[in-house]
Amino acid sequence: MFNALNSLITSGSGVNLLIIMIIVPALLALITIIIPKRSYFGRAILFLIATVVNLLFAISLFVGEEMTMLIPWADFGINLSLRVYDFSQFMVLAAACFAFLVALYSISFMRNKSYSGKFFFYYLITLALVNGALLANNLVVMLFFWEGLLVTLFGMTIIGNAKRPAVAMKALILNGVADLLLMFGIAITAMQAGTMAMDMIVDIPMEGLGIVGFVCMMLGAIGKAGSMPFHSWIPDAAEQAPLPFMAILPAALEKMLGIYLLVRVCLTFYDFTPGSTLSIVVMAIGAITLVLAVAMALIQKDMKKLLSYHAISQVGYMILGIGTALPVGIVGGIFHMINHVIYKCCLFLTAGSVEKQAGTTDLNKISGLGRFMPITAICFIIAALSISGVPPFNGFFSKELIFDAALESGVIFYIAAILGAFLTAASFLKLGHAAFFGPVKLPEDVREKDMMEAPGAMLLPMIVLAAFCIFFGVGNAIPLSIIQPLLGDALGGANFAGWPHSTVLVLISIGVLLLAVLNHYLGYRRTGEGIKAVDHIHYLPGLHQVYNCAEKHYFDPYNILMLLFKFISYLCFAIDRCINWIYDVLFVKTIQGATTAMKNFNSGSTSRYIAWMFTGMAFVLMMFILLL
Amino acid sequence: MQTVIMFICLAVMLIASVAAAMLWSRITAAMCLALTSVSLAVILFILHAPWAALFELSVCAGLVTVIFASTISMTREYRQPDGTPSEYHVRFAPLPFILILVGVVLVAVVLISGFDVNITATESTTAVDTFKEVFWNTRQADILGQIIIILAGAFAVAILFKESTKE
Amino acid sequence: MPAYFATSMYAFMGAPLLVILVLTLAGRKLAEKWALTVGYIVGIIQMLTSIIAIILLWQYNKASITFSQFWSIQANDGAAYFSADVFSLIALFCIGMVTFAAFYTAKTMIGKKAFQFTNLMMVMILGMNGLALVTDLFSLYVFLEITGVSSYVLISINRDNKGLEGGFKYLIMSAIASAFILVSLALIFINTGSLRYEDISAISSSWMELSNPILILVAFVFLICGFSIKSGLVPFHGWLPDAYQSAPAPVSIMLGGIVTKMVGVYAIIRIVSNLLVESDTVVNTCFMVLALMSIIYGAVAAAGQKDFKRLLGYSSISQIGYIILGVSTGNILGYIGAIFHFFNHATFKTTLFVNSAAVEQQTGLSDITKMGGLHKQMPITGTSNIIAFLSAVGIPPLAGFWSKLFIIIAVWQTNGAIIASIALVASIFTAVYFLRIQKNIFFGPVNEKFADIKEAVKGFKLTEIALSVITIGCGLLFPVLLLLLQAQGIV
Amino acid sequence: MSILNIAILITAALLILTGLYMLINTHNMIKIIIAIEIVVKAVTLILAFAGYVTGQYAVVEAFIITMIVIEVVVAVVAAGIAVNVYKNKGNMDVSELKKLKG
Repeated sequence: MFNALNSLITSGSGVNLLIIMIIVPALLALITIIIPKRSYFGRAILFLIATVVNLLFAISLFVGEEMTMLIPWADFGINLSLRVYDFSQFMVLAAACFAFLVALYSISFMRNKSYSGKFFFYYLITLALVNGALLANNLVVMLFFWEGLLVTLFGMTIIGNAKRPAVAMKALILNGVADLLLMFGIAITAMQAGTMAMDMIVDIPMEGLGIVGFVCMMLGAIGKAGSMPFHSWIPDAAEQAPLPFMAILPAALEKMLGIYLLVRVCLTFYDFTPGSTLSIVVMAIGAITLVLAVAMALIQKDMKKLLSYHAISQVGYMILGIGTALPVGIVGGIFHMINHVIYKCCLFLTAGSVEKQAGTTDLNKISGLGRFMPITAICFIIAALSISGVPPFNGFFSKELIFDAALESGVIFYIAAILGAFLTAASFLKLGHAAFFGPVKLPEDVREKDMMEAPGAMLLPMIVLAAFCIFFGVGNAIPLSIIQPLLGDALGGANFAGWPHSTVLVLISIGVLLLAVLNHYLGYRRTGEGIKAVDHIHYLPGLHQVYNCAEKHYFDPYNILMLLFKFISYLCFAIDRCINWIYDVLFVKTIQGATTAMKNFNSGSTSRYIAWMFTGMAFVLMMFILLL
Repeated sequence: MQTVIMFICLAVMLIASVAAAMLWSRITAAMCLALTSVSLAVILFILHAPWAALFELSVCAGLVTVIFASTISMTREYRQPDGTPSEYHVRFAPLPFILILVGVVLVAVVLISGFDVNITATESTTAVDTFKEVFWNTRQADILGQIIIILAGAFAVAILFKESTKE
Repeated sequence: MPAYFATSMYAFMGAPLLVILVLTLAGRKLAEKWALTVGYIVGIIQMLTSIIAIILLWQYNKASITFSQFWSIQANDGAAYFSADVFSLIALFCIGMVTFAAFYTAKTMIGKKAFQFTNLMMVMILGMNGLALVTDLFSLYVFLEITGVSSYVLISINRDNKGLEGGFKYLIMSAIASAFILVSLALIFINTGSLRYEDISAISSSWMELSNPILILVAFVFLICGFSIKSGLVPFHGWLPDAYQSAPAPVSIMLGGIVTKMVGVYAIIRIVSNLLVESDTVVNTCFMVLALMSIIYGAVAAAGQKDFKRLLGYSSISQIGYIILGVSTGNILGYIGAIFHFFNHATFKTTLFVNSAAVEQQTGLSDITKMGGLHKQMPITGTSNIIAFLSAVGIPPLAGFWSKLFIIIAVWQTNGAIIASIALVASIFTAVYFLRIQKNIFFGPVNEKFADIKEAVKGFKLTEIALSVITIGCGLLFPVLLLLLQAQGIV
Repeated sequence: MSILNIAILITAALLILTGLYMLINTHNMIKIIIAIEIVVKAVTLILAFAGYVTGQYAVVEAFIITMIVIEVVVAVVAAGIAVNVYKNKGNMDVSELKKLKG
C-alpha cells in the first residue's frame, strides 16, 4: 500500500514526496490556526489528521527508495536540495511516530487550555521544519530549517506563560548561540569542502580550519540536542512550558536532530578517528554532561524537572558513544538515542498524566498515586527500568554498547558512565517510590475520590511507548538491523544484536544496579520516606554546598553569559556616555567657542576687513614663495 | 629729455599721493589727487597714449575733482571722523618711512636679482593699430559695457542724490 | 547651425536694454505698474533662450555659439566678440532663474521703487550676462564692474543705515578687488600682448618661457586675491555677510543666488580653466587652501548666527568654498562638480533666500531665535526649505548630492583622503546649521505671537515650488545632464 | 630706459601701498574714496606701462579710457552712498558703520 502511495505521488505529476513532507504539515498548520477557537474538536481532529498523514508519508518514504531532488535556487551552490536515504528515512519515520503519539496525547492534555490553537500550530510547523532539516541535502537549506526551529521553540516556550518570557528568552539565546556556532561551522565546512551539497562532503581532513569547522558544527549539533553547556533552559522550561512540548521537543525531536547531525558530522563530513584529541574532547563533553546532569537530577523534588535533567544526562551517553568514534559506540549512540526518545517520551507523558490528574508534579505534595493510576504507574515503571538499564529493556542494550565503547576508549569514561548509571537508577528509584508508592498524599485541592486513571487518549501513547521499550529490548535485532547498515564499511561486519557479548560488563552493570537498590533501601530506612531516599548523597559534606550553588544557578552557563553581557553592556554604556559627552558637551562647547571667535573676527569694521584681506594676501604670497 | 620729465612726473605723482594721504583737510587731499592725475596724464602722453592722457586730464583731474568738491561741500562735518589734525598726522607719520623702506627694499631686490622688464614692442605692432580702429573695432564689448555703466551711473545718481521726501 | 541663431543670442544683451529703454519711455506711472512683470518675463525669456541654446548646441554638436561684431566698420580678427558655451549657458540659465525668483517675489517687498529697482536690476543682469558671454579678460573686468556698481546701488536702494553700510563695505572691498584684478591683467598683458582667453591660455603651460615670468607670478597673486575678494573666500570675505544681511529681500535673493557666484566663482572657473588648465599647482593649491578655510569658517560661523539672511551669507561662503575646491583640483571631475554645484547652489540658495524673504514678510522678523513652529502655518515654505537644505547638505536623491560627490571624489583623486575628509566633515556642519534654522523657524512649539500667520503670498509659493522641483528634478535626472555636459566636451 | 621701467613699476607699487595704507588708517569716507582713486592711478600707470612694453599702445589706450569711465562711475556711486550716510547720521565716519557684525 505504501509503495503504491509512494509511486503515486512521485510519478506522473512530478510532485516529489520529499517536498510534500515539508509542505503538508506547514499547510495544515496554517489551516489549524484559522479554524475558529470555539471548535476545539475540529482543530484537534485536523491536528491529529496532519500527524497521521505525516506518519503515512514517512512510512511510504521509509519503504521507498533512496531519492534526491534538486531545485536550483540562489547562486554560490545554494540549491533547494532534498535527499532521503537509509538514515534519514529511519529518522523521519521515528520523528513521525513520536509526533503522532504525542499529538494523540496532547489532544486530550490540551483540552480547555487557552493556548491550544497556538500549540497545535507551532507543533505542526515544528514537524515540517524537522522533516525539512532531516531531509535537507544542502547545508544552507538545512540551516534554514534548523533556524526555523528556533522560532517555534521560542513560540512554544512562551505560549504557556507569555507574561514571563525569561525562560523563552533563555531558550532562544542558548539555542541561538548554538545555532550561530553551527552557522559558522557550516560556512567553514562549505569552504573546506568546496560544496554545500551534503552528500558531496566526505571526510574533510582535521587540520587547520577543519578543526574549527568540526568543533563549531559539533557544538551546534549537541547544542540542539541539549548537551552541556547549552542545557540550562531545559529544566526551566520543564517547569513552565506545556508538558507535551517537553515530550516532543527537548525530549524527542531535538535530540533526534542533534544526534542526527552529530552522527553525520562525525561519520561522514569529517575524518573523525578513534583516539584523536577531538574524539577525547567530544567524549569529555558527553561524560561531563551525563554525570553532572544526573547528579542534578538526583536531588530534584519535581517530577518534570527531574525528568528534564535526565533528558540532558542521557544526551551525555549518546555523545559519549558517538565520541568514541568506534563502530560499537556510534551504533550504541544512535540506538540509545532511539531508546531514549521512547522511554523519555513515555516518562514525560506519565508526568503529564500525573499533572493532569493531580494538578501538580511536586513530589512533596503527591505520593502513592499508583493506587489511582495503575496503568500510568506500570508504564512509568517500564520506562524507568528501561532508562536505568535493567535487562531486558531497551535501555540496557544500548547502554551496554556504549559502556563497551567507553571502556575501549578509556577507563575514566567507563567509570563516568557507570557512575551515571548508578545515579540514574538511584534517582528513578526515588522518583518511582515517591510518586507512585508509599502512603497516599494528594494536594489539598484534590479529593481522593476524584482521583482516577488518565483518559484513554493519553494512556494509549504511553502504553505504545512502554511496549516499544520492551519490544526494542527483547527484539533489539530489529532496530539494530536498521542502524548498523548506516555505518557501512566502518562496521567491519560486526553485529551487536542479541545479548551483549561481554558478560563481565553486564555483571558490573547489574552490580551497579543492585548497589543503587541497596543505596535506596538504606536511604529509605534512614529517613522513612521515598522522596528522601537519596538525601544522604544530597547532604554529603562538601557536595551539599556544591548542590546549593547549582540550585541557585551559579553554574548556569546562561547566567555566566548574561553576567558577561552585563559587564560588556556596562562597558558599552560607559563608552557611550563618553561619546555622548564628546558630542553633547565638548562638541557644542567647541563650536560655540569657535563661533564666538569667528563672530569677533567679523567685527563690522571696514578697516578690520581690509586688514584681514591683507593677511590673506600675505598668505597667498607666502604660498607662492614657499611652493615655487 | 623725456626720461627726465618722466622721472619728475613719477616723483610728483608719488609725493602728491602721499600728500593726499597725509593732509588732514579733505579738499586739499582732493586737490593733491588732481595733481597726481595731471602728472599721470603727462606720463601717459609720454607712454604713447595721448587719448588716454586727454581722458585722464579731463575726467580724472577735472570731473572727479568736481565730484569730490561738491560732495565735500554737501557734507559739512561737525565732528571730524579722523579727529584733530595732529592725531591724524600721528596716524600717518609712519607712511613716508614705510614707503622709503619698501622702496629701498624693492630697489635692492631689483639690483641684486638683476630683474629687468623685457620690452617686446616691435615696429610692426605699433604701425598697424591706430587707436580709432582698435577702439571701435576690437573693443566693442567694452564700449557696450561703457554705455551700460554710464546708464548704471545715471540710475545711481537718480536714486542716491535725489532729495529724500520726508514722510 | 542656422545663421540667424547666433543673432537670436542678442536676447541676452538686448532684452534687458530694451526693457530699460521701454520703461524709461513709457512714463513713470505705467513703468511703475508693469516694471516687475516685465522683469520676470525677462527672466523667463532668458531661461528659455539658454535652454534652447543648450539643446541646439547639443543638436549641432558644437562647442560654442560665437557672435559677430555688434557693428562692423572694418572686420578685424582681434574683435572682442561674445561666445556662449555650455558653461556660459548654464550660468545664463541660473541668472534667468534667479532673476525670475527675485522679480516674482519682489512685489510686496520693493513697493514704490519698482521702476528704479527694475532698471538697476536690468543693468545688473546685463552685467552678469556680459560676464557669461565675454571672451576677453578686460571685458570681463568691465562687466564685473557693471554688476558691482549696480549691486552697490541696489543694496542701498532704500537709503537706510543698514543698506548704506552694507553697500559701502561691499563697494570698498570690491573696488580694491577690481584694482587688484586690473593690476594682474596689466601684468599678464605685459607678457602676452593680449587678454583674449585663447591668447592667454598660452601662458598656462609655459609661463617660465614668457618675456617677464616674475611679473606673471605677481599677477597670479593679485589675481587670486582680487577674485577671492569678489567671491568672498576666507579671509577676504568680510563684506559678504554684511552685504547679504543689509540688502532688501529681492536684492539679497539676487546677491546670494547668483551675483557673487558670477563675479567671483564664474570668473575664477573661467580664468582657471583657460589660464591654468594643467599648469600651476601653486595657484591650485592656493585656491584649495582658501576654499578649505572658507568651507570650515563659513559652516562654523553660520552655526552661531541669529539673522536668517546673515546665516545664509555664511552658508554661501561655505558653499562657494566647495565650488572653488572642485575647481582647484584641476581635473575634469572637479570641473563638472564645480559647475554643477554652481547651478545647484544657485537653485537651493535662491530657495532659501526666497524663504527668508517669505518668513520675514510674514513675521516681520529676521531673527531666527524668536520664531518657532511656522511649519504648520507655512507648509510650502517649510517643505521647500527642507528640500533646499537637504540638497545643500548633500542628501542622495537631491541635486546637491551629486555635485558634492563629484567634488569630493575629485579632491580625493588629486589631493588625497585627508582633504576630502575635511570637506566631508564640514558637510556635517552644514547639516548642523541648516537643522538649526529648520528647528528654530519651522519646527517646535508655535510662538503665540505668530499664531495667526498665514502662508506667504502666491508669488513666493510658486517660486518655492518651482525651485524645489528643479532641485529634485536635477537630482533625479542628473545622469542625463552629465551626458549632456560630456557630449559638449566643455568639461 | 631700463631704469625708468623699473622706476615706473616701483612707483606704482608704492602708490598702491600708499592707497591701501590710507584706506586702513582713515575713517573719513571721502578720504577712503580718494584712497581708492590713488590705487586706481597706480593701476592706470601699470596699464600704460604694459602698453608701452608690448607696443600695443592703442589697445591699452582703449583699456585706460574704459577704466577711467568705470572708475568715475564707481567714485560717483561711492560719493552718493557717502552723502546718504551723512544725511542719515550727520557725519561720514566709517568706523561708526559697525551695525552689521557677528
